Amino acid sequence: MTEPDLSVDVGGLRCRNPVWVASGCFHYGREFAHLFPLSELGAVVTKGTAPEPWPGNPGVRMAETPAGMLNAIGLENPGVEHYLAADAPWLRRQGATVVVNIVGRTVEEYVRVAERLTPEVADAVELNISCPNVKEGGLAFGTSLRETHRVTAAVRQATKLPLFVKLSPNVTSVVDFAKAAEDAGADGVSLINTLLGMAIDVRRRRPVLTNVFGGLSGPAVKPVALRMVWQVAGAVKIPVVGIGGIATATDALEFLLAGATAVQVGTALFRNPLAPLEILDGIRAYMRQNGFARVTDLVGAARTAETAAENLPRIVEG
Amino acid sequence: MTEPDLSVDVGGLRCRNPVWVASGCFHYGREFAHLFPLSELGAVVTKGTAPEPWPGNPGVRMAETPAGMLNAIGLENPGVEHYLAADAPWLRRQGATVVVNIVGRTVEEYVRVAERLTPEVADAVELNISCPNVKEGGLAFGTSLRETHRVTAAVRQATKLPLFVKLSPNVTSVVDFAKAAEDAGADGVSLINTLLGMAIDVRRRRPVLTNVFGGLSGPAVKPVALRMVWQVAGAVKIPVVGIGGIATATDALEFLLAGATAVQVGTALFRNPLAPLEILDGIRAYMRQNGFARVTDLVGAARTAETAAENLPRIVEG
Amino acid sequence: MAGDPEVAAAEREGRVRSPWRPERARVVAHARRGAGWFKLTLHAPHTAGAARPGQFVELAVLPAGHAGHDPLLKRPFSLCEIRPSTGEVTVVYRAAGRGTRALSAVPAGAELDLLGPLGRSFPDPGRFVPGAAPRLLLVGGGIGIPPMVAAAAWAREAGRDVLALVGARSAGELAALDELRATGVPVEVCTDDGSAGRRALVTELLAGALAGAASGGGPAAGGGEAAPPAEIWACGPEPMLIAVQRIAREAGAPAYLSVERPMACGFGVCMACAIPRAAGPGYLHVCVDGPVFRAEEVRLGDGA
Amino acid sequence: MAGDPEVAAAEREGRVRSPWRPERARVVAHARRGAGWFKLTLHAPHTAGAARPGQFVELAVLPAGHAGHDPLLKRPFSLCEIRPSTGEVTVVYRAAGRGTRALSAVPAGAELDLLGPLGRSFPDPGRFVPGAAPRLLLVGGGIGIPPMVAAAAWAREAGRDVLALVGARSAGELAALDELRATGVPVEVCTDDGSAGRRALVTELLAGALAGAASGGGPAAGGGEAAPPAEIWACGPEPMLIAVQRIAREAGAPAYLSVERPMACGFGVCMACAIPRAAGPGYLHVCVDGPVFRAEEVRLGDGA
Ligand SMILES: Cc1cc2nc3c(=O)[nH]c(=O)nc-3n(C[C@H](O)[C@H](O)[C@H](O)COP(=O)(O)OP(=O)(O)OC[C@H]3O[C@@H](n4cnc5c(N)ncnc54)[C@H](O)[C@@H]3O)c2cc1C
Ligand SMILES: Cc1cc2nc3c(=O)[nH]c(=O)nc-3n(C[C@H](O)[C@H](O)[C@H](O)COP(=O)(O)OP(=O)(O)OC[C@H]3O[C@@H](n4cnc5c(N)ncnc54)[C@H](O)[C@@H]3O)c2cc1C
Ligand SMILES: Cc1cc2nc3c(=O)[nH]c(=O)nc-3n(C[C@H](O)[C@H](O)[C@H](O)COP(=O)(O)O)c2cc1C
Ligand SMILES: Cc1cc2nc3c(=O)[nH]c(=O)nc-3n(C[C@H](O)[C@H](O)[C@H](O)COP(=O)(O)O)c2cc1C
Ligand code: FES
Ligand code: FES
Repeated sequence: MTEPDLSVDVGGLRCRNPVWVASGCFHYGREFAHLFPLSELGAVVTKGTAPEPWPGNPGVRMAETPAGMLNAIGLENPGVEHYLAADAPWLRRQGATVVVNIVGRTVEEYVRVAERLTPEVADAVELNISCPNVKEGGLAFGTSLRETHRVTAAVRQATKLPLFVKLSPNVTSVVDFAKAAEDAGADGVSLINTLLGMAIDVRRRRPVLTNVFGGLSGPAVKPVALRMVWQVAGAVKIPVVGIGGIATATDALEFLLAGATAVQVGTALFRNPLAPLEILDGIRAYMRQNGFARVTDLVGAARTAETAAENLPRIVEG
Repeated sequence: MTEPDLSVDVGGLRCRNPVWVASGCFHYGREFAHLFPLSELGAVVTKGTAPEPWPGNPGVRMAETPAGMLNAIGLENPGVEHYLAADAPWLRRQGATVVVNIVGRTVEEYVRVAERLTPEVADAVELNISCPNVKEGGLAFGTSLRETHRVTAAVRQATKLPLFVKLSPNVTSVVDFAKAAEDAGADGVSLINTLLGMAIDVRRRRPVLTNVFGGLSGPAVKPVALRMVWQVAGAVKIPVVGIGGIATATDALEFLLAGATAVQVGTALFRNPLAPLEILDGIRAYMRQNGFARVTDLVGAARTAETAAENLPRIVEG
Repeated sequence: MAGDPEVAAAEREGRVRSPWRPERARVVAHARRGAGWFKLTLHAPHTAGAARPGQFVELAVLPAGHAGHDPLLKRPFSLCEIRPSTGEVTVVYRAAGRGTRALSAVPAGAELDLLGPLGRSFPDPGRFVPGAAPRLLLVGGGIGIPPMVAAAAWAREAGRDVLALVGARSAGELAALDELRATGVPVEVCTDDGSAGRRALVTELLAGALAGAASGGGPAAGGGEAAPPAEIWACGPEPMLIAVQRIAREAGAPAYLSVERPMACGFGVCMACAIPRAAGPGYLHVCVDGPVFRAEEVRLGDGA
Repeated sequence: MAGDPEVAAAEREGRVRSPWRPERARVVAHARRGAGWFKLTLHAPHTAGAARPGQFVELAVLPAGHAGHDPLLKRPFSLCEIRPSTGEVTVVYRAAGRGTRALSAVPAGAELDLLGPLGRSFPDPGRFVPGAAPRLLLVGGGIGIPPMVAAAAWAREAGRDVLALVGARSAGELAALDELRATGVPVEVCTDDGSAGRRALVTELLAGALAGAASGGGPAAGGGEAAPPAEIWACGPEPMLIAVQRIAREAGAPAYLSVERPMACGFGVCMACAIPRAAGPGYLHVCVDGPVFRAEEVRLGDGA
């Protein structure tokens, strides 16, 4: 059999393959470049990047949990100007496909970063709307439909690059947020960001994280992420990028079969920096064994008439 | 040191200790009675019980996930009349403190079950609002503030027993739901029920569960459950019963320190039917080592001025 | 549930439950044996003393005291051999997924927590009036062969006329065949690829044996009813069990099938292991009503 | 980050980074040694060849190929011994939590994935002009003693005058003391309870040694600046490091501290291991800027 075709077009972003690395788990890529060419990845998603450098949170920023981890990094990042001066040229030299994850505390801050991202320095933009909206009292943009629409529309105005909105899972109906992003002009949605969680140190009788709350990621969240990807892929027309607990080729295939056009590997990189390459190998092997010539033929292949919402029993849990 | 005092009053329900077993993970208790006296538990929460027998869902009802499991049992239960005839008298003979978890597809169904629960057959009622509300198009009661208030108020009218409302974690702001329950007359809230999730069988290219979606439980969800308990305990005056991934004494202590007055052990029972007793032993040992005479002194002990919401950094995740 | 017709039938036939309990078992021996299958010998005196063939254990796949929560759940395994005198039981399993792969790394000497013995056994082979017992055909497919080892030993002890019919895709997958032969019952073997025994499906062996029985005749039964040509106990993949169900019905042979469903608890509280009743609405539960069912009780092939 | 003053200083002093990579290590030996601490010998040729004392590895706590995701993350461990000739390294660890308890069950012969060598080393002990090197005081507390073993061997090889000062709560917690003595450097021992060596805190030994050095005098330094009384390398619990920081500052002795922070990646991408800069806002990162810092670089005791 000929080599399977892994290429995908994700909302106008053409990628060699559907395996990306997730924001905050790959920094700006330098730490991996001696292990493999970054051009072998579908795309590199950078650390969340703000208009100015952000220092991040004080104290304990990380706690391990069963099959997962909590982080309260606080979006420590060197700012977009540093990105433009130091990382963008370097990433270009690596031949990487680059999605810049952007963060801000006001709509204006998001727009400021987006405006700096020309096609020379970025191939696409991913809008991280889990940030606290300081003008709206600190609640995350990503838990308000109105603010999600507003910030997406504003950034849409500010960039011609493919625009992905990264959705928070900490909402009642993720489908509504995906639709709001679509409606505001997003070219795709990526999900999920982390689930809000916490841990307590019983010896010291205080929260493990100095910040009390943190974002839960890793294999523990995979079932929730996959469910949300399934729901959203059935509800919007723009492509979905699946994220959450992907550590093996089987995990990645689950997301593709659920309807994701691409996937991102996050926390798994910490345990195994070569995980994306092993996942690619596994996807290739699966395609050969099951006679798939194009990876796009896998996308949504687990969705059938029987599994459509209207044909399901009503009582889900318990 | 004298024997630590483990007794708790949870919204008017006096319990020997704060370690309960969770609904759907203990059935009606018969399967455990040869292992230990049920009276050693803080309380037994029964399987969700409907006005009539419910058959449950067809096909595959269970899938294991990393450090967790998905269930789509579909609330198979023998109905309240069977409970009254067969289980209630038996549970009374065991000397168990019994909380009956009730389910329904309309407000009227919930009320019908609640009206059958006299003090002779139940010590308290736990309202499972994760059920699909057939009159409102099948969305769960527990994801609508209005319906949560409505069903709670109606059941409040129907029973004088202590009433706990069991909250769904699949919402943007669990605090609002806890307040709605409090406002409608609940004596306490229990949380969390399961997180909605799914798994895909890549070999067969279809969802593992015939029902597609299922409820995620087990250690994987503990960080989310603990965060929600922390949030709710800081926002309502009624007691909170903590549930989600509790498998060890350390887990249980985390929930107590976060502000839960009692905890429920669910999925852990499948792996270790003796888990509640081991947890009790561990709590006792912790109290002795740390000089706590009353378990109520542990409740909320990790909450300090520094960890109050207004003193926290704003950027949580990432 | 008490009062159920299924329960009454099961009790009458000696498909018993046993008092189960949690037990910390020591791994006495653990070795890879065939194509991807392993044999595990456990010192588990309570289970060894109380178990009947057809029953199973819920076995942890991580050693006792392991700090991890993944894989989370115990796994159900049918008992292959039951030795009350030494307090040992064996299970034979295929390294199929995450759970059994984790299990396969547990070394001899380690301890594994289990619950056992669980579920209902095969029917008591000695329940017939002397001379009136039909011939017993044991049918095992692949990783369904191991429970037939304990079953064969039990039936032989009860003086039954037993023939074991076993099949697998290829020779390496005939799990616990040596153990089955060691019980002394005659064994007919087949494989899909002909690498051991006849090239056939085990259900073809069964049809053949039943045809032989029909012409040769079973033991004369007193009373008006025609004596059944044979009694069948079967364990194997669900398509095989469905075929056995059909063959048995057509031949008028009582059949007992050992069935698998995904389980969370294994002892009757979670309701995960539901299997549709053949007649009427609702479900039976494999972990407490089975895993051995009379073929007429359950509707197979429901996708679970 | 490149261009940082800290980086420039580190490079100047020979606090090097090494090219790290993922490596599948074989467990050569693994044994419980003292009160709750274990010694693990790994065959990891890349790490053994590239590592410098003070560097660490990120080590999986479940054997390679294990199906489970819990505990999820690798754990950082400082290298205790580095043997390029045999391709072996050792780490010494305390079974403290879920991760190290899981690790302690991994048998010899198993394979463990690791990333190594990671972080910045202690400064090059041979960086001084001959005769101008101050006396080197190695300070190790409890499970902070093991990295001093590699450090002592390195410094001795470089011809430095070395004295090791080690302490723990009690004799059984003097981790890797035998290995430290085997390097040939003189060792002063103390314990909180007097069960081995002096009944004292290791920081009291340090103060004493510095007082001795101040009166006895270090090697004469050419130039106008007063010669430092000694150079200090320390590893141990954070309260000990804070005391060392203060003692060193008061004595005018340059000090290098090996610091711990919770880590997710260990190689500079997750930003979990932040430690506040002593001067100015913002953070350094223990896994890439440390774990060995010059005492003036970092603000300890921030609660992390
Ligand atoms: C009563 C009973 C007796 C059994 N006896 C044996 C035996 O003797 N030898 C043997 O090799 N296997 C036996 N099985 C199947 C065994 O329990 C494992 O579940 C199966 O091999 C899956 O392997 P895994 O756990 O590695 O797969 P995983 O991929 O880790 O399993 C994922 C989940 O699916 C469930 N699952 C997957 N396949 C099955 C299955 N066929 N039956 C039930 N649950 C499944 C598992 O329980 C688990 O929760 C028996 C099952 C039952 C119900
Ligand atoms: C650079 C460095 C070198 C180290 N060298 C050694 C060594 O040589 N010997 C040794 O015994 N220990 C060492 N540690 C600590 C070790 O990595 C373990 O994290 C610590 O022993 C906790 O044990 P655990 O994983 O069993 O605890 P768990 O309870 O399983 O840990 C929970 C989480 O907290 C983190 N954590 C807990 N305590 C610490 C700590 N003190 N430092 C960093 N993270 C922590 C863990 O990484 C883990 O993610 C070192 C840590 C660092 C950062
Ligand atoms: C340490 C850490 C830092 C992260 N930083 C960011 C970030 O800067 N921007 C962002 O959009 N997501 C960030 N995330 C979220 C991940 O990109 C991803 O959405 C999430 O972790 C779920 O995927 P995983 O389970 O594969 O890690 C971060 C996650 C982790 C663990
Ligand atoms: C198999 C199963 C059945 C359940 N059935 C019910 C139920 O009938 N009513 C209910 O309120 N919750 C039910 N739950 C939810 C649990 O009571 C509990 O809220 C949840 O599983 C989280 O706790 P855990 O992680 O300790 O299991 C069920 C959970 C499981 C796993
Ligand atoms: S497996 Fe839980 S009821 Fe059968
Ligand atoms: S541990 Fe990840 S950056 Fe240091």
